[in-house]
Amino acid sequence: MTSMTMIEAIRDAHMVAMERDDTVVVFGEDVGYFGGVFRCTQGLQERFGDHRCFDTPISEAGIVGAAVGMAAYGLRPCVEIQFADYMYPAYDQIVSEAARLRHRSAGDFTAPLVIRMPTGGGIFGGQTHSQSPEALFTHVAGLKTVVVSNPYDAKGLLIAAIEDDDPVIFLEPKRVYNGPFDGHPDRPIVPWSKHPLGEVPEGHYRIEVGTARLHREGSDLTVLTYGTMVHVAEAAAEEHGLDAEIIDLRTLVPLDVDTIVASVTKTGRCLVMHEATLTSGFGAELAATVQERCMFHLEAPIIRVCGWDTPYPHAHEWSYFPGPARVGYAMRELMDA
Amino acid sequence: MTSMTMIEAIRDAHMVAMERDDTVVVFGEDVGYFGGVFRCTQGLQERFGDHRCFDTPISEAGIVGAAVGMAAYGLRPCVEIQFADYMYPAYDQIVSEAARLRHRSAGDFTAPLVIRMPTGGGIFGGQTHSQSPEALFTHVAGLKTVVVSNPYDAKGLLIAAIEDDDPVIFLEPKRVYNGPFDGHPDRPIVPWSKHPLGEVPEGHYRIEVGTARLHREGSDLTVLTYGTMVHVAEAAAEEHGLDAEIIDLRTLVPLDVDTIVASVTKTGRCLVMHEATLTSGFGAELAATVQERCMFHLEAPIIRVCGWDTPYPHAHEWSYFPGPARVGYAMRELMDA
Amino acid sequence: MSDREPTPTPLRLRIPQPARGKHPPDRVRYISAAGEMAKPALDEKVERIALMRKQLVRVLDEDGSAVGDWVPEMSVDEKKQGLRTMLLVRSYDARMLQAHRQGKISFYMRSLGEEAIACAQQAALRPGDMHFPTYRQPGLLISSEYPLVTMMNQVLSNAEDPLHGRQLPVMYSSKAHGFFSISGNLATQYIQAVGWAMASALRGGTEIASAWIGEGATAESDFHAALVFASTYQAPVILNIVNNHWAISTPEDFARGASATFADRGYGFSIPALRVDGNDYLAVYAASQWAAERARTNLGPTLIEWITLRVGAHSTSDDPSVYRPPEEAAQFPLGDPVDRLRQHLVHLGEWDDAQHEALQEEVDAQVDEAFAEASSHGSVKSGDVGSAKTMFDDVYAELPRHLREQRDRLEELP
Amino acid sequence: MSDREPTPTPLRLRIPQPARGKHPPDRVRYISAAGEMAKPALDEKVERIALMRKQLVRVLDEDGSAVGDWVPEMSVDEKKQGLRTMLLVRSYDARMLQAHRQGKISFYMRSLGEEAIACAQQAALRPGDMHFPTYRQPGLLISSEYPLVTMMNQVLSNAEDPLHGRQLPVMYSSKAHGFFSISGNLATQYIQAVGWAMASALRGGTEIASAWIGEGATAESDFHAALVFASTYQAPVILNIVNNHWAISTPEDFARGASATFADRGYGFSIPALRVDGNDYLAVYAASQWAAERARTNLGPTLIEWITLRVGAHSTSDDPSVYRPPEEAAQFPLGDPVDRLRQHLVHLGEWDDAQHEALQEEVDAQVDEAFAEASSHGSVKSGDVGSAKTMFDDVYAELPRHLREQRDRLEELP
Ligand SMILES: Cc1ncc(C[n+]2csc(CCOP(=O)(O)OP(=O)(O)O)c2C)c(N)n1
Ligand SMILES: Cc1ncc(C[n+]2csc(CCOP(=O)(O)OP(=O)(O)O)c2C)c(N)n1
Ligand SMILES: [Mg+2]
Ligand SMILES: [Mg+2]
Repeated sequence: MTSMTMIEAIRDAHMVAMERDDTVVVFGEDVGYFGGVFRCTQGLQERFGDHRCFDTPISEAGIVGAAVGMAAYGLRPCVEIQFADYMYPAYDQIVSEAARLRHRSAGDFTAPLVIRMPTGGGIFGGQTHSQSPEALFTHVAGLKTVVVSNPYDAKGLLIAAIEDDDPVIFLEPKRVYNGPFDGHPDRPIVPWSKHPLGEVPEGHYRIEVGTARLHREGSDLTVLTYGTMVHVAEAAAEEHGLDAEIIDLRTLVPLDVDTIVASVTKTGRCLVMHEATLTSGFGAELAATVQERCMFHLEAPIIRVCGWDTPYPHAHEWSYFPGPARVGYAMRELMDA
Repeated sequence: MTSMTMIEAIRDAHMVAMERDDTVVVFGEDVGYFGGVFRCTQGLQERFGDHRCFDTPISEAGIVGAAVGMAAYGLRPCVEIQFADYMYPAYDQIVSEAARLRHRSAGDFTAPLVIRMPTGGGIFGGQTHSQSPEALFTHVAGLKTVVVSNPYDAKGLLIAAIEDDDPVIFLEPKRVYNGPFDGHPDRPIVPWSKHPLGEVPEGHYRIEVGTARLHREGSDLTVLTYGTMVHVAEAAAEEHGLDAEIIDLRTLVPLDVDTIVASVTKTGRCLVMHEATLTSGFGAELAATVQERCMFHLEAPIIRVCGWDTPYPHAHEWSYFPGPARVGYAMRELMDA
Repeated sequence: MSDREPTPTPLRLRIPQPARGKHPPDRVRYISAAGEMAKPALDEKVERIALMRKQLVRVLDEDGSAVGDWVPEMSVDEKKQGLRTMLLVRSYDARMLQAHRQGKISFYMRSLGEEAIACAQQAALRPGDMHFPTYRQPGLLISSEYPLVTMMNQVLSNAEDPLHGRQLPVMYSSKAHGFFSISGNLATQYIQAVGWAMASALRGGTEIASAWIGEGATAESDFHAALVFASTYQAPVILNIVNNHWAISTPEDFARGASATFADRGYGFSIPALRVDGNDYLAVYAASQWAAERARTNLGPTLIEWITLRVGAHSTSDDPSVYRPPEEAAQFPLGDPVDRLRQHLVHLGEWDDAQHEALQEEVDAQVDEAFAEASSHGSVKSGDVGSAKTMFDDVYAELPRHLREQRDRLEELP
Repeated sequence: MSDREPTPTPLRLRIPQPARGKHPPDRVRYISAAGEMAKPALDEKVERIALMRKQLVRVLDEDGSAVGDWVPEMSVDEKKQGLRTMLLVRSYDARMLQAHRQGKISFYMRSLGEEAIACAQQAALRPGDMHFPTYRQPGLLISSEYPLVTMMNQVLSNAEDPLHGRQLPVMYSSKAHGFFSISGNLATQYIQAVGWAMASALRGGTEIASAWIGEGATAESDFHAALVFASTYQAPVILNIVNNHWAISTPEDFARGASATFADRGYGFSIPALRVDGNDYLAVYAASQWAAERARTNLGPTLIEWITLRVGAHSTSDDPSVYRPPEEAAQFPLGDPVDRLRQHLVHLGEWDDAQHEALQEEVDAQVDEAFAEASSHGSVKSGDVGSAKTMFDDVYAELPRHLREQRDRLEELP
């Protein structure tokens, strides 16, 4: 075990995967020589050469389109989109191609690729460096969607994603790259070295795509969330003295329904949280699923605490971000309902 | 009042809007000389000239990108994407540009444009001529999303959409272009001339964006749906002898919450239907909203009847399509729960 | 500054007009005589190749003799094989169109008049190479001896369809035959082909890729991505543009814009580009071979604009009478690819009418036989479509829980 | 076929390597002497202009005299005005960078070394024309006399920010000053500019559009859409490519690929394209005027590649020491745009050191004064950001119910 930041864990996952399987190739804007604007691919080109890790022109459509072709050839591309906000030019290749190739060719061609992207706000990035577009992937049959919240999971899930035979969207909330941000921007930054989930095993291990993680046990209410919001939920529960059970979903599709149902059946109350805009966000799917499967156990309506239905504003970032105050307030409402 | 197909009603709406306001321009692939592959723009170029209605190169990104620029100049472009399945190359321009322009420029520049697209299956179009991507728009703040189910609404809503100062996504289920399809492909086709909603007023009228329509009154259960499925719901209710209240939402964002809440409060049971894939579909948002606002009135979990989470298959179209049998079965379950 | 030009010109756009009214031969730009265009060295400078932009690689002259630099090394048997393949494609095409008219299939797209391009390029490439086609290159499959019955099963969407009825007719897929799964979304395959070619080179392989696109679809953004990546990495790929002069109802100049040719698009990326008579089997073979050699020797991508005509409707859903002149095909100055290769063989003294008729009969019989077999498995129209449950397979490598539940639900329904 | 080449070559890609090690002057391709390149007629054939592709429009020679065909008609006052504007941009830039270092702002992007391009083009265009800029053309606003204080308020994201703190610093917007709202998504503005120009022409207007893009972002797909539409409809637009030799850490050849220049990209669309010394104020003015004249007289689009250097870091989040040679700016063969225009005025006998120092002081004072005023309204760092409620405005023209509810919720929170 070594203490790592999430950036180091992601870098290490690349190293391990590339070492074990020489069909793994890594590319994207600034990922080669420079090692990525968040340095997640630093050292890969030096170690594996420029035919395994390289820079690309600024064309997200080109990156994903080329990756689909390479995957059809038999490689396992793991590509980076510099910010999730810039994935839209690649959306056609993701939705119409990567997601559909296996099905439309009846397994003749497949697209085992990983598309990594930093997501979420909290770094004063304004509307085009803060988005969380997970719901735009979860609606697309054929994609798996992963969101990580800590170094330990990030490494194990990235290795599993690269080894997966299906296209995996791998979302990395940039606000937790360096520490478990709990939603209090005014407090000193806590590094991963001070957090148990910053302890990362060496070498190869997998966390299976499709499995949630019980982040905190509790009996008052269930919180369904992922990414940065896992830490915010924890802070809110502690600050409001609530015995919340917090589930870090980790994978949104396929969803770990059993873990969800077991928890909500136990607590009878459910809060759903994400940073993405509320309307048609993945929280809607969670709320719909929970009421379908647990309605008769619910003691109150499921509450969603999400980003507002506006672009992510630069100066008002902390009014937009669903921080511990807003979450705690909703937890209280949920308990009082 | 004249009897019109939905195609004729859409054409007529264009005529009326272009006649009243010479800043309205219409373009897209094959829409000029040919009048569109579904003939929705037939006659416009002849009547208004090629500087008001014209063909474009095959570039959805170009169509929407140019439309955003034209709207910024002061025009009101109303563009056609040949099939909704082909909107993905334009998705960046829709999401990052059209939807955000007013907000990011604080109203300095605006994008009053309409993007029309035929949606849905039922014509053996296979996976790339059958999609219903409404949930990919409803998640995007800044867009309004309309889905029409009949000629009367189509004309009034298209005129209102063109006159709207915000970007409107205007979805036209192609299976109801020529008649109110009820989900029985084996039965003779019913034309709009035999249906009251095929009676369309001449000249200018508006149906306000954001207003639902009570399609059928009832007291057993509430059906929330839109587009083709409105007619399927009606058939299912009748075939199963259920007194279903059917709400044709017509606009998904902004949603007519009052009409929904009033109905579900009354019936205590709610069925949500759409043709799009289930997971993260707009039905999830509907179910989440209804349980939030009406939980204590609900006598059973809200059921979603949607397309399966697979691509729309060509040969198995009718196993994919949520037809009256599947809907009726769910209605019965809902009543029995 | 505004005092400099006191009477400003009101601005006006150029809106290209369909060529409906015009005499069709006008529509083909810059026709050279057969043999006129010289064959450049494989590593000729891109500027010099660009200077040939208004020329057309042509081998077969009006009498059917093969002339000039570009005459390919081909045996008579190879040429006869080419003729046979083109006839087979044409016969197949006609049979499928008939099946549509008879209400046996839901949809079809023909390649009538464009047979030479796919057939001759396939003949010039090697097993292991990968094509990324559009819907108008069935010739690639047929000339690599993919079974007609299997193609027909796909078109019929019947229980034997290898794609389980998932795709529209003609959206074939065969990895074994170097034929990438066809997408309904235009142009996506172009950059994928470049990616596949890059993969081959990243691995130090020897296989090359061939990308296909219609001239109309070059307007799509993925065309640009492909050219950028091909140019930057010097990927071993052939970039084919099939200029059949129509994109549904719009004539080729909507996508071409003010430029002289589609081949010109290569220049700004330093990708050598040829214009080739696509109805000349020998020219297609020679140009494809030249481009393939360039790719195989790490000289990078080549762009080829194939001049041809979409003789039929866009698809069975289309009615071209609204937008195109009826006599267009008859007046097309590059003639018919089958007739021209036949004439060449006759000219060589290797072919006569009787042989041709016999071949035609043989080919038609082969198609009929295949269709009899394929039809015996029924069709989407007769409801013989295999199990609907298969729709849940292959969404993922393994069936996830939510799809298992949905499949169970489908089975449980009355 | 496989017998034809018995020993196949293993394929290999070209992966462009950053120029870090190389001597920077190598990186600018094809430098002509000032005055060397002839000025074509406005309606010169695109082929002939393409033949000038390796030439560079340059007016100011090493002594500061203006030579050749392209010498623009400009009064000494206009030139002095140009110098003043560039100094103002540079002073503004330095002040904002300092504000970032002082922790007063969250982010900043400089245009150091690229001032001439935006300033001189703005001077050559007319009120009513519309620019679709990137983040590196503050010179467009400053030379159209947009208030510095307002720009600073935007950068500070304070309560007086006209964009209500919604956008990242430098993402200005001003319709009145012909400056389109900047998007964080690269390249989207390029096709929008073409659309805007089309709109002007559809309405028979007289205003033209000017599109801006960095050389790296030309790889994006919207660049292609813009060229296709501009070519097809012959839209009245100037298509600027600012080749400052870097796209964050990647050198310009990643986007350029194997082609010789970015200007070459115009040729395949029959769009006349020039390469221009972007650090030569007079050359920028002359070339912009030429392109604008073409647009205004319905001769269609013009593409211009501006050769310059990104002297600073990509942004305040970037550390270029990892990927670029430290002495690059000093060795840049086209010099510094401010120095060169100053030298020209000196050469004309219209300027001396004392005047320059006085101007510099005046300009710095103007910036300081503006910053004092802007800072008095606070900043995002001091929390003076206006009301968070404004975030719900302008999502739509009218506040819809769900946003009203969310706004109420925000207010109700403790
Ligand atoms: C992204 C996308 N946009 C639009 C379409 C609809 N469409 C199908 S074929 C076609 C015309 C293509 O013309 P061209 O590329 O010239 O090929 P051809 O049909 O002539 O072989 C169009 C517009 C599509 N399939 N995909
Ligand atoms: C669609 C998109 N992809 C990636 C980025 C991230 N990004 C911002 S600036 C930049 C480099 C742009 O380089 P260039 O176009 O040369 O402009 P320059 O910064 O040199 O002015 C990148 C990759 C982005 N903003 N948008
Ligand atoms: Mg075509
Ligand atoms: Mg640059």
